[in-house]
Amino acid sequence: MHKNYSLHINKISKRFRKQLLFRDISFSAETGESYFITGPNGSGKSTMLQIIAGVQKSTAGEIFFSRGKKEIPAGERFSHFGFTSPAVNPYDMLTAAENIRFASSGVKDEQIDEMLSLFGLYPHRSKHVGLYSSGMKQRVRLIIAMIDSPGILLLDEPSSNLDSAGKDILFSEIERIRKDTVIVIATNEHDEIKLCTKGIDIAEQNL
Amino acid sequence: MQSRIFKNLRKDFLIEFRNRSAVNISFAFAGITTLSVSLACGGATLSPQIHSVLLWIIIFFSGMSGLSHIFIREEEERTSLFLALHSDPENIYLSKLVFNIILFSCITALVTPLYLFFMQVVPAYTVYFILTAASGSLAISSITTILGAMVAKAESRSSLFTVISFPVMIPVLWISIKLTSDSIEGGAPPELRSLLFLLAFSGVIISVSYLAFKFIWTEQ
Amino acid sequence: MTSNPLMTLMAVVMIIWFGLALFLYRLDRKVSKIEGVIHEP
Amino acid sequence: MVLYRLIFIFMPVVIYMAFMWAPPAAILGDASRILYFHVPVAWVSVVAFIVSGVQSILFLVTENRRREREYMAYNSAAAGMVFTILTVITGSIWAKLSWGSYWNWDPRETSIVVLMLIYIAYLSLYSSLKEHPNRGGISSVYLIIAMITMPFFIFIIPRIYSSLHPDTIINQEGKIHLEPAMRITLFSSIVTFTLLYGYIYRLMNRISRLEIKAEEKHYDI
Repeated sequence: MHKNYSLHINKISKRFRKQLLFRDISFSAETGESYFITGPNGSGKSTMLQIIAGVQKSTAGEIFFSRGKKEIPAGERFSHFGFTSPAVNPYDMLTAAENIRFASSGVKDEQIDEMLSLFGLYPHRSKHVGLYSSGMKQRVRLIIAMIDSPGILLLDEPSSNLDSAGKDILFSEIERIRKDTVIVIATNEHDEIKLCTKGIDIAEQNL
Repeated sequence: MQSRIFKNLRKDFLIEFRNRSAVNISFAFAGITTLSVSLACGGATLSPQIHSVLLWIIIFFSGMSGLSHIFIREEEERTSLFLALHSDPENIYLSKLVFNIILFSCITALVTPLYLFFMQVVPAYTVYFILTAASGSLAISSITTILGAMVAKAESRSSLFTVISFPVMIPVLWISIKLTSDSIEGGAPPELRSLLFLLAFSGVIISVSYLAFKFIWTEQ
Repeated sequence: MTSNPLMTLMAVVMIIWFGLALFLYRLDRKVSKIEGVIHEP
Repeated sequence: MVLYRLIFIFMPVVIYMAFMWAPPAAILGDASRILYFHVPVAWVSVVAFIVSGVQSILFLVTENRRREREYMAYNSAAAGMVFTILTVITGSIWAKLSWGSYWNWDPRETSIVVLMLIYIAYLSLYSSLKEHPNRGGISSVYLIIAMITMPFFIFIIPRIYSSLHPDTIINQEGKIHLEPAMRITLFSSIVTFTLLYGYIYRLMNRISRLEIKAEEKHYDI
């Protein structure tokens, strides 16, 4: 369904004002591969993912996205990836469906309903997200990342706050889409690492 | 691109409409300031210049209380990352600008008639007066949109917002005050060049902000 | 000398300037020294 | 740089020229000598403003030496702020001596106050962005926006106020007649103060560069 996407990270470093977070991280992943990034708390996993998503800038290094042979320019990346992170908060005053519609690019209502019922939120679809529990919010985040069936999926701690049923849904979804998608997961959970084909430990790379 | 702007606008209006407190407070602020000024003046006869100074001070502070809210809300509710992931900076800027222009036009449309009514002022040139109020509030909202985006990222926002807006807004306030007092007083014929000045000023600010917004919104 | 207020004023200004100049010069030297230390190795 | 060190010789000479060599002005007498300090300081505050605006634009446009540029824009504004305060003080003393009141919202006074407000706003914005990773970007955009409002003042000011301020530099029908000796003094004073600003600015930039270097050294190992 998708053309071959690939993602190349070349010697990315990030320094906040006073501290070095990580240095010279390189890896690459292609469609069909799932990649994990692990490391102790504060080692910069989330930052790494946000840099790949383009919402933060790296101090040094380059990132290449390509589809087939063609490189995707920085401005068009939005439409090619899905991103989720505990730092991405849906709007409290909107319902789940409205949040998803806001994030997606022209998805039909049936598709949204389908996703909502898949993640078990269909009964709550007309409630404001502000009234959701944190696990339900996490489900909304996951739907937002996956709704457009993006070629590249960046997941930052995807199973945080999820109960075991939620995790099962998430893992089966990942299984379903993994052969058409580049998946990058930043996590410390063993179950999630087991899903992946390869990965790095940021902290070890630093040494 | 346009659909993105409409989506952002729709979202902002939905949120503000459901959570009316912020908008209500800025309207209440505007109304109460107008009332208290007219109450304090208590039927004294003031010169046109004083009238226009008072009117624009009310408008300025009403703007200060309401216009930075649209960006601050994104930071306070920590939704700015969500927004940044799904829209280009340019679209975000344009949709917030349109929102602010609409909001501030409503505030001006509330304050000005109230002021005229309570202070019993009848402008000599009505059309000229309305045009001045409209283009003055356009200029104020175009400045405050970009400054609101800056202030949302900083600490101690609300007082900082007034501090950083004031110097940039002085030319607008001066010209608007002068034009308003002319239009209340009558006498000298309307000066279209100054009206054009206000429009040109908003145009320049909007185009520079459009270009520079991404430097504020995304990290450099 | 004391009879001319202009003269006194000039003396005061001169003294202020020399104080400032001394301060600036010492700062300059100090920065140069640290620059030497930092850039050398 | 040797050029900037010339101030150590120039400044005493200028002070001597201002107090002793230049003749007193026709109407104001010796009080007019404040001119030789007021005008250069005002000039420097405008120069510092332009420099920090240009540095801000460069910060946004160029890719390399970002942090250095951020500091350079800030340093110029910080130096400019001090000179602006000096301008306001010397200006209001002069206003008291020649027009009889410390402050009367003359166009020149107004424009220096606007400049001062911009500096204050910039510095407080900068300081309240303390730990923000995008401090340089945001404060640069603010300076640029403040800078583009400047031409509009040129349009407005003659419409709102009429001036009392003597046109000291162009001096055609000015109220103070500048004799050649006065003009030479004024000119050399302007040059010296610009050099002083340059010297201070360079010193500040060198310290900032050291700061950046030290930070990188400490954390990049």
